[in-house]
Amino acid sequence: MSFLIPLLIAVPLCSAVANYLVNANSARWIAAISGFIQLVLSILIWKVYADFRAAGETAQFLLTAHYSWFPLWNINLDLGLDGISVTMLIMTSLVVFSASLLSWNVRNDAKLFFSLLNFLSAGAYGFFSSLDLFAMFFFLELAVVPKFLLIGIWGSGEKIASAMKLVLMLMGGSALLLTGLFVVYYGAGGNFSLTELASNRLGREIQLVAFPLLFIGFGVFTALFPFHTWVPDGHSSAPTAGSMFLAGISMKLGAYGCLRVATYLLPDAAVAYSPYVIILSSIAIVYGALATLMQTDLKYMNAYSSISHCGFILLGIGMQTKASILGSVMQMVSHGLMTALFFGAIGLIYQRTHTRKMEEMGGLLKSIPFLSAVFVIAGLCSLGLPGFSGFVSEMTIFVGSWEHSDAFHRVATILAAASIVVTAIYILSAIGKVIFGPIRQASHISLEPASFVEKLGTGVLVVAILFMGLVPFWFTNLISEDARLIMNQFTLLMNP
Amino acid sequence: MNTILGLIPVEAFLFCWILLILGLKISGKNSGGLYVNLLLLGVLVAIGLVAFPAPNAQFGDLIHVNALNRFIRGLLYLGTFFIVIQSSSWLKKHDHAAEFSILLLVVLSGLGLMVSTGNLLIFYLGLEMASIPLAAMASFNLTSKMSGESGLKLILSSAFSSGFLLFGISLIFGLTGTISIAEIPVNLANSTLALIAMVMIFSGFAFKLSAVPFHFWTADVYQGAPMGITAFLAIVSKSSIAFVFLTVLFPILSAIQQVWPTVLIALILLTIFTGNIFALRQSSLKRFLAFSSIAQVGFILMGMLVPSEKAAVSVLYFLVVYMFSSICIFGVAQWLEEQTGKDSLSNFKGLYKENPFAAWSVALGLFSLAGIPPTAGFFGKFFLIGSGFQGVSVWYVVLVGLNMVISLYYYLKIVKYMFMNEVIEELEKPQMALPLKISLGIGMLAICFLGLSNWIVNHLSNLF
Amino acid sequence: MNQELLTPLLILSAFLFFTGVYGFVTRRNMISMLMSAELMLNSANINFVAFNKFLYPGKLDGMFFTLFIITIAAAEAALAIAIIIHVYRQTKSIDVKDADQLI
Amino acid sequence: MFTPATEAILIPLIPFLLFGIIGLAGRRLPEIFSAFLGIGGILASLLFSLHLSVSYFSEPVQGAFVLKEFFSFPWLNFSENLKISIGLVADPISMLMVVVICSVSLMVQWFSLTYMKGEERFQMYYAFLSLFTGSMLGLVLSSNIFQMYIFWELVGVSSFLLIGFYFQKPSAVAASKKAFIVTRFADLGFLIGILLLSYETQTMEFKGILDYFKSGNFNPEVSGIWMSHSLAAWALVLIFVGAAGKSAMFPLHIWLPDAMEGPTPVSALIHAATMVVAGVFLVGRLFPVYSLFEGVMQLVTWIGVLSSILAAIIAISQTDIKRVLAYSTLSQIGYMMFALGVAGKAGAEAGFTASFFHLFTHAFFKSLLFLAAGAIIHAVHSNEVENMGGLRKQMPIVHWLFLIGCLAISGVPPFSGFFSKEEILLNAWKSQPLVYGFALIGSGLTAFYMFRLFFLVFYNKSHSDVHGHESMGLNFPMLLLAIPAVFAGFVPFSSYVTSTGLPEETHLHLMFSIAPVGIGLLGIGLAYLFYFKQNSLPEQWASKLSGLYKLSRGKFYFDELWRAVYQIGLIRALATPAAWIDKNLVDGGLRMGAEKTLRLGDRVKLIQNGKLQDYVLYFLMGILALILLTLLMIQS
Repeated sequence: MSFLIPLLIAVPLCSAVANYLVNANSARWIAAISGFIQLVLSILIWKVYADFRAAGETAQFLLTAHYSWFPLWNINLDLGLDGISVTMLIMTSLVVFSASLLSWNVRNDAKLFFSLLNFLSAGAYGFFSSLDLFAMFFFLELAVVPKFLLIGIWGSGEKIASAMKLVLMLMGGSALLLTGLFVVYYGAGGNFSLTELASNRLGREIQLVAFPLLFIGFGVFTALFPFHTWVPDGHSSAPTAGSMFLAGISMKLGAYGCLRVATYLLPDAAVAYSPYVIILSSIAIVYGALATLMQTDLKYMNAYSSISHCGFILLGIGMQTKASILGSVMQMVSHGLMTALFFGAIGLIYQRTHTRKMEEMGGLLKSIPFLSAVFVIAGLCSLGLPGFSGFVSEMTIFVGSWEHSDAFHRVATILAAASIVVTAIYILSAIGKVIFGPIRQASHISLEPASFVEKLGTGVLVVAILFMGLVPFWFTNLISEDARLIMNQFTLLMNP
Repeated sequence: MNTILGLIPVEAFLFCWILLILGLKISGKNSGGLYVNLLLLGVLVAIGLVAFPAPNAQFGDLIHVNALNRFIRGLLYLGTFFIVIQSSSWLKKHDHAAEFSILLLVVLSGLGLMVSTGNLLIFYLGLEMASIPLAAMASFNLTSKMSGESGLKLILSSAFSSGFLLFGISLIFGLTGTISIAEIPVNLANSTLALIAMVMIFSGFAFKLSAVPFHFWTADVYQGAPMGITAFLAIVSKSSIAFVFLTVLFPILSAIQQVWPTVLIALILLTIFTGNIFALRQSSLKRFLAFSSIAQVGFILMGMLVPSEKAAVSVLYFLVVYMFSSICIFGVAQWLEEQTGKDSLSNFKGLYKENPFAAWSVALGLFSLAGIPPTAGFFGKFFLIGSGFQGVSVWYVVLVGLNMVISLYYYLKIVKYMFMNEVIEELEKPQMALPLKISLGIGMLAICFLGLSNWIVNHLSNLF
Repeated sequence: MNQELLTPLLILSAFLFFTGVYGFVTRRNMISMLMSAELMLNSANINFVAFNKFLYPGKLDGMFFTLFIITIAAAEAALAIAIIIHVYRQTKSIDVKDADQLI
Repeated sequence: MFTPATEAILIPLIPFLLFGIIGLAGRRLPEIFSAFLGIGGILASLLFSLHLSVSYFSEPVQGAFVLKEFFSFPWLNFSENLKISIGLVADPISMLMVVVICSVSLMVQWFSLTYMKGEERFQMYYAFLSLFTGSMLGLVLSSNIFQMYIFWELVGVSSFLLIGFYFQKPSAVAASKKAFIVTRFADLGFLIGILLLSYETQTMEFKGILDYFKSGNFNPEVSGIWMSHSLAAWALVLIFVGAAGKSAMFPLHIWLPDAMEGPTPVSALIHAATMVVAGVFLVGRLFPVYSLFEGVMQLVTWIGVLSSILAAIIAISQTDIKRVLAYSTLSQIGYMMFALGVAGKAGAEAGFTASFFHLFTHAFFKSLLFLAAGAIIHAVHSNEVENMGGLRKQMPIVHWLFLIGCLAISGVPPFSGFFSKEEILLNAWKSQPLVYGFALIGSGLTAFYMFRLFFLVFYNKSHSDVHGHESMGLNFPMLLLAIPAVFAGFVPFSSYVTSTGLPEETHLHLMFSIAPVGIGLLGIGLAYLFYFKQNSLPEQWASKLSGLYKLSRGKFYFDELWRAVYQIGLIRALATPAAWIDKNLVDGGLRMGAEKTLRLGDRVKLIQNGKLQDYVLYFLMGILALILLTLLMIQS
């Protein structure tokens, strides 16, 4: 079964090449089919994984595949999955599938567009399934520059400046990451293997140096305050699929790295630095939510709210209890799906109304009921309504954070919880302005209804969000053992 | 056949070839195409001779022939081959194609000597054999003022730097009584004089390598010289010096090893930063490439911080990558310059719409130089930074990394020009000649697969 | 051998070297600059010869080096003068300050 | 045929499924069909819930009605012992609530059949009603405090959707937003309260929480003290904040009057009978815990008293028929709340029974009143009493039904409100006479403003231009509701619902009733004087009491206060600076860095000036610097 992961990475890569070689119309079909295959594959992977676990397989990572890459450097292409990465793969494939469908109407060099999109998803799959720090870094970087082209060519507004800012900031993060990786590498006597690094704990001094580099490096990707400023511009300038990918997947790459590399491998430092992590993420949560209140552009609104929501992920990681880590993994998945849906809905609405300014819209529920409903669902998920995924993940983070009984952690938790009130305010204001109310422009009275492809693309995500919101135990069963292993690193620390 | 001629069959062949071309020229043949083809054939044979497996051998301590320097020679010749293909349309029209061919072959044999040296004398000989004809070639656009000035600046400043280099070597000789590279470190005692001598030698190298602050000639010479020569200077000449730096200077410098990394990292940061900052706002294409290549030199020097097998492999690997990346860019740049007659970055505007192949070639080359996966440049930079990592403090490396951000800015600016800007003036012939296309295609394939597949790195690590 | 002669010779060569450097930096005339560069090369020659003669009389390395330097310097000078003439034809000036088109 | 567990599952599940079916089918479903689906579903739920409660109340365990868990399965595991289980429980108050919710919902849906006829989003209306009913049923049956929070939010959102049903009306949109945000704000307290409480008890099951405090494990010293109260007490306060938000207690009440923007049947269901009493239900559910904390009970009491009095005063001067009813709802919930509060005192435990008794009767007569108001609005097409008057002739049946509602709420025997209010007052008297005093005044005010409304609508000046008509589709559900509104008081409530679960005898103190009934009649009399016929008395008294009148008219300026808090506290003090900082400092700093770098690039270009000799000088300087640097480093 070890061929499954390489296959999953290869499918989008082949599709990327194929997309570029055919004409535009075939390209979108290829992209959609490849998206579907990816979805099926990732679900198959989950099935196989679950079967292994059910059969009592206890190894931390399953479905492993090992290829020697640079023996001189002791670099290997190690692939393998635990529950956390399985969920990430499924999330990624869902978003990619939906993004390919929602880009059905891309004009202007559609083949390059879909090619880049598939390229990005290959990077994401590779990142989530790598067990070697170099391979992780490779796949992470792989997903940086195509974004520049995606935003710069098919974006809107100040697209080139935004694309530049995004790529440069992410690259800055990568620079820190690169350094941090080498600190780890040499600290461990020349080893990039995740599993080996986890079992042979690095010295405390080395950890203290490496942690800030790695955490900030990955943190830039996931909008760690104050390195978040690429988020609003980048997301809002990107084309629909670009925003979906950026907010849905790309930000999770960073979060996953913060968890899997920075926290898991460097537990001593993670404990030592956890107050800073908590402070920064609390700031991101509250400040992001407050800044969102002042936005008038829908995409900016969702972008700022992503800063706030991703703050939850980092908060959960910083809190370092089993429940909080569980919660932050769930939040990664939940936010990935939810924000992709939101951006998808916004993009489809923008396609029809030709404006993203909230005050220029109104009463869309009358003219495009389906898309409005999707918008409302995404909004309600974003504000943490029970029944949707956002609720379970945020609550798990809160409960996990609450296990610390000191004032500092409590205040941080309460601040984070308070932000969900602010979230409710801006989401409802947006819904009130855009979906409800009287129709403000004559041209908005009759708009083109959602096509079947668009309904399918958004529907997939809605179902996924509902599934996660209604059946969260499916998730916790899948990942709680892995969260426990991560926590083990901390307990070892407390009882040396 | 332990004679010097047996050791250097390439040089012998090149010498014969020079005579052949000279003879033809004297006999009054004046067709540019003939000489270009002869030149290409000559370089190709040279590559074949280098690639032909041969045992390691050496001639006293003067010349070593081993797998390693055969590899670098092959690389240099290959680069030359591509460059000649790419500038063949320029060269065919030139009245003095024969002279150009002769000069180039002389340079190649000089470089070949230089990289296989075991002795400072041969090193110096090869160096000058390579750089003096280059000055002549730099001023080969006989009608252009700039070209003349470029040659002038190259020859004068290189004479000046040779003065320092030689003075340094002479001091070393005085201190140790030997000019054999293997023996110098053994005999060299630590003294102020030795230190000054080494700095002098180093400055000579740094000049050729265009490390800051010895780099000032680079931009001017690059800008004035014909594009093919610029490419040659940037790719072949620089690679050979970097290689010699690794094999010649490194052992000598071992005397001051304890302070060396710190001094060098300061120089590296200065080099990368200067290269990047100057490249930010250039409008001339060649000047831009000059400064970006200066920044690349900084990265190459990262591999010189700590002597190790990894470092050496990293440097060599990067040279390979750097060659292919540059070829992808220079080829298109030259093609554009010939059509527009301008040496301007705005040549690239809207290129993707006119010729996607050319645009992808440049884009991949730029990504590779910027160190973006999956291009080979990513691996190259990763290894270089990694191999230099142990010698210095973490924060220097962070600074180096952050400089990659600045460089990415200007590389992406060109990508933006190509993919997102509208065409300014349409090209007369948007199609490329087949040889050029093939050379770019090979470059692109190499960029894409040299990192993903590991054979070249493995091959290199077997050379040591 | 008379070791005492070494020091004056080294002083001479150092003097020559810095004269060359000084000349190269200050002279406007390209030919003079070239001559200054030759001075620098020659100071190295003196060094080589002096070291070889007084310190390592059993070796020939320095002598050979000198021979090569002389040859190369000649080639260099020849080419440099050719280029200077070439530049002169175009700009009608051999003042180095006029050669600043490339910026 | 069905086990109790299946019945319990089906009760909330049927409406939820119907929400899914009607919502997904949308317009493809014929209007009438979707309505019948909704009504049929709720009828089934009602039958199940009746059967379930009858079987529950007929099988006391050792003579007491205890918390009975039907089933429970782990839904979300946080850690080894902390988890959310989804489960359903039965106890007296939840059985009571289930019956109330199902029956009122049935009547309301029936009523809506006529009332909402021809609305564009008719099907969605029924879908949302089903969603609400399902969530509310889930809320009262929850076995786990976190599960309750989940349904708590769901009823909030369905209320949001229903208030904003007329989505093209900006006021309705604003009202729905306000309702959701205010309750959400309060729910923050609830959430933190849950976290605090579950940290203390290490469980989220109601059973576990109640057992923890019952078993005497609780020790305030261990729990932690903050500002001289134990953390458990703070947890209860915070949970009460959530309850107060949902039940629209002062000062979180501001959303309820605005919520009247929704369709009137919705107001009858959500904002009169069911959702707004969820707060009371929550406190009642945790009553054994609350009663351990004297201070918290005082808070509950006085918030209740304050709400009941202030809302009554405001109701006097309102002119929108639905708003008057909304304030009266507020006031009545205040009664329920302080009845719970006073029940903390020994001897007044029956306050618990009284509170839920009042909840029970109030649900019927208040939804009756709302539906009647709906019928009137349906005829008059206006909410303002200005446009009504003299409707007695056009709408005789509604007139009588409205009168029944008014008499019930005013506490006139033998209508249902009399019995429940009586018991509240009695327990207030037993516990705190001061509370009793306020309650008495409140009851007089209630009678006054209700009859003010009654007279203004049905008597007073007459509008001949109103062509009022009645339809059986509207009247029949109201008639059915009028039956319990009249007779519910005769239910022997205390034999079923008590704080301990042990049935008690009901005593009626006829002597005690004199004061409340008297003051109620006094209020009715005054209203008759003022409003039965058009006269100048209201104006005269309004100018005499101008200060109080203005306060009442201006609703004590709570809306303005909250708007100021929102505008100044949140937008101006926090959000604007945050957005400014982000744009100008964080992002601005970055931009400035980038710009400075580019500027530097422009400037340094001049260093490379084309002069060979300058280059050489740099070369020399470089060598010098290198030599010095190396020497220095070697020295040190």
